[in-house]
Amino acid sequence: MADLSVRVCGTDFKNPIIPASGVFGYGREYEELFPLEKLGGIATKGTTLHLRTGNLAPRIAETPSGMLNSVGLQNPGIDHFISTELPYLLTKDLVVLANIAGATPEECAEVAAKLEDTDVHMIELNISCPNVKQGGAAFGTSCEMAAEVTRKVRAATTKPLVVKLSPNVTSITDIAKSVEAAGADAVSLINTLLGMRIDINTGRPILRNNVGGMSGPAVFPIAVRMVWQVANAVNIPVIGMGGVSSGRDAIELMMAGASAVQVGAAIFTDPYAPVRIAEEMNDWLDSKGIKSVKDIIGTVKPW
Amino acid sequence: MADLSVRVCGTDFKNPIIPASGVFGYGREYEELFPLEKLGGIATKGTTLHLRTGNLAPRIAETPSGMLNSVGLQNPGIDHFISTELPYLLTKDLVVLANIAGATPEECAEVAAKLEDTDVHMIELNISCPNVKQGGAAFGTSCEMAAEVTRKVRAATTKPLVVKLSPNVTSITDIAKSVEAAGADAVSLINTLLGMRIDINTGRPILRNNVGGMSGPAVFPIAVRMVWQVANAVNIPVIGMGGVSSGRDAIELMMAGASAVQVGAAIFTDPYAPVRIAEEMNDWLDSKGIKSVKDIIGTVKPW
Amino acid sequence: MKYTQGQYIITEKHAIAREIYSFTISCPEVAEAACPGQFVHIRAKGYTLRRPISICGIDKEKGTLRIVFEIRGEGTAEIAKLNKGDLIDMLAPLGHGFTVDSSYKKVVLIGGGIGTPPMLPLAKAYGEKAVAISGFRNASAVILQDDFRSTGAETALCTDDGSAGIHSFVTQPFTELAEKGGIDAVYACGPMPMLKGIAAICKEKGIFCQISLEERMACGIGACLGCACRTKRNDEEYFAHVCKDGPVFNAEEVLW
Amino acid sequence: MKYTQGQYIITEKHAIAREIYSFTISCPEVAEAACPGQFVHIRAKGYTLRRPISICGIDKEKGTLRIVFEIRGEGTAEIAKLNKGDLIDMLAPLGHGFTVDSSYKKVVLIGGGIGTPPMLPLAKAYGEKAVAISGFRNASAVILQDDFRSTGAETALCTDDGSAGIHSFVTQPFTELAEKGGIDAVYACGPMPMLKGIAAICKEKGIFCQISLEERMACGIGACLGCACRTKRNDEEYFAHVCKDGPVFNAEEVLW
Ligand SMILES: Cc1cc2nc3c(=O)[nH]c(=O)nc-3n(C[C@H](O)[C@H](O)[C@H](O)COP(=O)(O)OP(=O)(O)OC[C@H]3O[C@@H](n4cnc5c(N)ncnc54)[C@H](O)[C@@H]3O)c2cc1C
Ligand SMILES: Cc1cc2nc3c(=O)[nH]c(=O)nc-3n(C[C@H](O)[C@H](O)[C@H](O)COP(=O)(O)OP(=O)(O)OC[C@H]3O[C@@H](n4cnc5c(N)ncnc54)[C@H](O)[C@@H]3O)c2cc1C
Ligand SMILES: Cc1cc2nc3c(=O)[nH]c(=O)nc-3n(C[C@H](O)[C@H](O)[C@H](O)COP(=O)(O)O)c2cc1C
Ligand SMILES: Cc1cc2nc3c(=O)[nH]c(=O)nc-3n(C[C@H](O)[C@H](O)[C@H](O)COP(=O)(O)O)c2cc1C
Ligand code: FES
Ligand code: FES
Repeated sequence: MADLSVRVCGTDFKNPIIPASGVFGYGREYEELFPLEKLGGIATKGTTLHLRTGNLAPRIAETPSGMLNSVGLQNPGIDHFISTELPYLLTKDLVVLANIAGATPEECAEVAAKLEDTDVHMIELNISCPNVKQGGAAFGTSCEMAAEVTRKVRAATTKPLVVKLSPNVTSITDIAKSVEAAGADAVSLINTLLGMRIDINTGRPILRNNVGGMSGPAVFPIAVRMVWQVANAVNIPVIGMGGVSSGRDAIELMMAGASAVQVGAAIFTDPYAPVRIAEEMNDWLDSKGIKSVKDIIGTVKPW
Repeated sequence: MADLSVRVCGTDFKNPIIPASGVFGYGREYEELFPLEKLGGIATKGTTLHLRTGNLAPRIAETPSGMLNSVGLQNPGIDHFISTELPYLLTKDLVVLANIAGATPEECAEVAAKLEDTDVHMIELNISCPNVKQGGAAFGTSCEMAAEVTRKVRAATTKPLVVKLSPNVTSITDIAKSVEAAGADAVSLINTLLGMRIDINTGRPILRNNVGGMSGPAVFPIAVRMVWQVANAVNIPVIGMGGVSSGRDAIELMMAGASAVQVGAAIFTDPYAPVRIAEEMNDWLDSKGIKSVKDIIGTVKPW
Repeated sequence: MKYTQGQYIITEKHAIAREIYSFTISCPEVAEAACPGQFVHIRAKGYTLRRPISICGIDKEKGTLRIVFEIRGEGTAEIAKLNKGDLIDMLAPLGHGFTVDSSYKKVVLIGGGIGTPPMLPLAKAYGEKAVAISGFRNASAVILQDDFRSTGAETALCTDDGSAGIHSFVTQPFTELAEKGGIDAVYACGPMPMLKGIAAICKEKGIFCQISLEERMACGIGACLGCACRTKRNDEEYFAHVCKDGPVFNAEEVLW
Repeated sequence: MKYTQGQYIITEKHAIAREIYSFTISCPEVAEAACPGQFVHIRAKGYTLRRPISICGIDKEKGTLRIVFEIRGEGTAEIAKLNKGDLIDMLAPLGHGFTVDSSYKKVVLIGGGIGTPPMLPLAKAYGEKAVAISGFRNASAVILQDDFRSTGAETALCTDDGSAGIHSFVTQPFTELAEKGGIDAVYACGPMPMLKGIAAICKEKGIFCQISLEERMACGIGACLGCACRTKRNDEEYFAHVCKDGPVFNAEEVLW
């Protein structure tokens, strides 16, 4: 048995595997299948100040080795999360990352402030959502907006603050450096890539929202590249994700520089994916005689 | 038999299918398998002013539903292209798009100027390559650089000028509008997405160049989205590509707004892909009773 | 157990119409937990998303489930390649099924096309109290009529082109039945226009009506919020999820 | 015809060692065109890139090719699932093979591990004029020794751990042979360090040496420039391509 524990921003994870925000709800549905304690942590569904009903259906489309979603941040609002979901999750032995979002920097800060008096372990700030004040461009697509929202949320919370980056940018390292300078304790990446599918028989986009976020194994090479670039550009930890579906993928992302790994779409193919991935990581480390998974973080030797 | 012909920048293509630059060399190798006349056109291997030996191997890696390449623009130089490859291609009944690249705007213009006295049909300017003068950032990642290189090449040629866009940007529509304003007659997209794979057994990136360009079916939804966005943002034709591997994919990209379709990585899986795709398009159009493929261009009805 | 995921042996495979297959699957715990109207979420090799397919038969004694599905695209084509003896990967049983009430005296089951299979477990539950109306494009698409008859249910068959049974949509025989009165509940599954039509008739006549909806799904268990469906609960709009709150909804809840 | 792509029937499949399979494939035109040292490019279901595998046997009369390959990753695992009677999708025959010269009196064929298969057609061509030296990790990895013997070639077997044949690398028996002299040509395929070692000995002794190289490939026919290999031609550096200019190169051309 290899030591799978990792430490990110002073928080201990028993293993580096965390279901990604949005695919796992608040954990209840998957608890039917396995005890949540098997996970290192959980990134909860993106939560906003008030309840959001999200986009119209269809919200899901399949793509080669991947999928699109346009859920549109449907969630019951932060108060419901704090009163009903969080207490339940906190009874489990795992790290809870509260994924939060908002339409303005102020809203994001307000959501974070509400979490201040809870025992949630970390805040994961999703900056891939549209900034209503700036004409709807996603916060995560400019260094200024990304820094501003990070600063506002930073001021509102003493919790470890993970800023989750969008891959739909020219230079993800610039964005990462901006949020680092603005006070982020860690970054997580990648969120989904904007994509589209059309039903050629109807001539209509498959998603009612026309476009949606692509994730799944298809995006894995982009995640590896971005994690590697960002890990080399900042001095804060990186939580990696994007297309991870096996223990080997998780190892690869950690070699690229990730201190922990989130698992998203793979859960839809195999609901046990997060548990299986942690086991596969252990098997691989054992087969190589590597004592601790910490020993592989960022070890890739570029040519 | 549906009418598969299309017209782009005043040039007639007997069908909309064009092997993408870099996957098809200058056509000779695939001519062993089928007559080049079956193609609408051919986008030749990216050619620079002087011979380039490209990157060290390995240059190829497999990814879920896709691949990475880091060929690094290996090519024999424009003079060899003009003396040896182009005359051969011009004996075939298809449209020749000379894909060109360079390390500076001036080099690109010089390459274009050399083609001015030839009978090549179109120039496809690849702006995904590094601009040596601007510290190595790709031309295609800033509106200013993209416009500058387009302007310089525009001034050097009277041929129809297609500018090939990089998807590794925050806003591909901004880049498209810049190159349109700078004199491009059409845009083609998408080039490859920057990705990386690591061999976890050696701890080394699989590609000797560390990172490479991702293409193949995995990127198709990104191509559809970008083609749709760009077709709605500019008034010049769009040539679409990225992950097309079936007639249905080609139809989808044309509905999204493409006037013609290039086929890249799919050729490695099935060397007859371009021919098969044209046939499948014909079958689909026939089954729907659509007389001409021109009737589907840009017809997607967004919600 | 609410639901579970596993690999189960296919004990029977039959092609019952053009591109329509019937699988019998040995999965005792799933069969034990399953109710009419629930579905199974099937993994298709090479695809990221599972495919939802209704349960068409539940044999708790033999520990088997039956599903009937049509090849509609690449995923169902891949699943159709599985053979007797092969393992099928299912997450099941999922969703909220039909309300079966033994006090009902007369119920009508209406299936349109590939929406017919989920009606069969209801026919088995209600037996002679049920009238099963099935509609298909044409004679060659007709499925499950013998199965319905063997439950003791009365059957009525419609085809769009009259090539088998009555030349009409299912709404015509249903309207006639509804006129006669005495129906305690109507259960329906099929294309949206059909469901809307039936719901409208039931609303007018004040008959309790449950319908089974379809939506594109990812998780299948209510976690991803992918399969939204606009409904009304206590007069407030409520974004329900087809996989968890449905696939069966009371027709009056649905905002079409 | 230089090369073609098609689906061909597998007429024989054998597991010849742990995770190593031998396929015989009926493909008359390909067999007719094939030469020792060439390879076939095989499509693996679900994968974008084909897998290059050397030709291990050419029977022009029966119109068959033989290939022998090891499961090294997901693609070869997928190909290994094919059975006798199934179709295999190949682009073949590809590449530049070995120079076979009937005037040679004595040649040495050196195969290391899964580099052994391409030596077999050479053994068939040279018969008793050939000495086939094969090296493997251990006894359980040994393949093709009976096949080599049946060509009339003299054989020598080495294993890294001495569990079969000589306890040594292939370079040891080869060095002994080379010392004796009289070798017209050496052909080798196997791991890079082995090839380098052999090339160095041949260079020292002035023996003509051809080696078969591996590189990651996309097109397999020289169009994509994916499989670059640094070589020297007329004293100038030349970026050759393993799929077209190789896989067989004159050892002295290769810039290691
Ligand atoms: C609760 C439920 C029960 C169902 N029961 C049956 C049944 O008993 N028999 C049967 O033949 N079919 C049934 N369907 C429809 C069946 O799920 C689709 O035909 C199937 O998913 C199509 O997959 P594909 O790969 O063939 O098509 P593709 O078009 O290649 O699928 C692409 C994606 O779209 C999804 N999709 C496409 N059409 C539908 C659809 N109509 N509903 C939901 N998702 C869709 C697929 O699941 C997949 O994610 C049911 C659907 C639902 C939601
Ligand atoms: C000219 C030539 C002849 C060969 N002949 C044989 C043979 O006769 N028998 C045999 O067992 N093997 C042979 N190989 C090696 C064989 O091609 C690889 O083992 C195989 O491609 C690995 O694929 P995979 O899917 O199992 O591995 P993966 O690692 O999953 O493959 C990922 C990608 O890397 C490529 N790749 C991985 N290893 C190699 C390699 N060593 N060479 C080239 N590409 C590689 C794959 O083709 C694929 O594109 C030959 C290679 C070449 C270039
Ligand atoms: C259905 C779905 C819903 C998602 N919702 C959120 C969300 O609410 N907040 C967020 O930060 N990311 C969300 N994501 C993005 C994932 O957390 C993750 O960043 C992305 O899917 C890439 O990982 P993957 O390839 O493993 O899925 C969602 C993804 C999916 C598929
Ligand atoms: C091996 C390889 C080499 C390429 N070389 C070039 C090139 O020289 N110039 C260029 O503009 N694009 C080049 N491309 C990009 C393709 O032309 C195309 O834009 C991209 O691969 C997306 O299409 P696909 O998904 O169909 O492959 C290359 C792609 C591959 C796979
Ligand atoms: S499919 Fe995930 S909530 Fe219904
Ligand atoms: S693999 Fe394409 S040139 Fe060799």
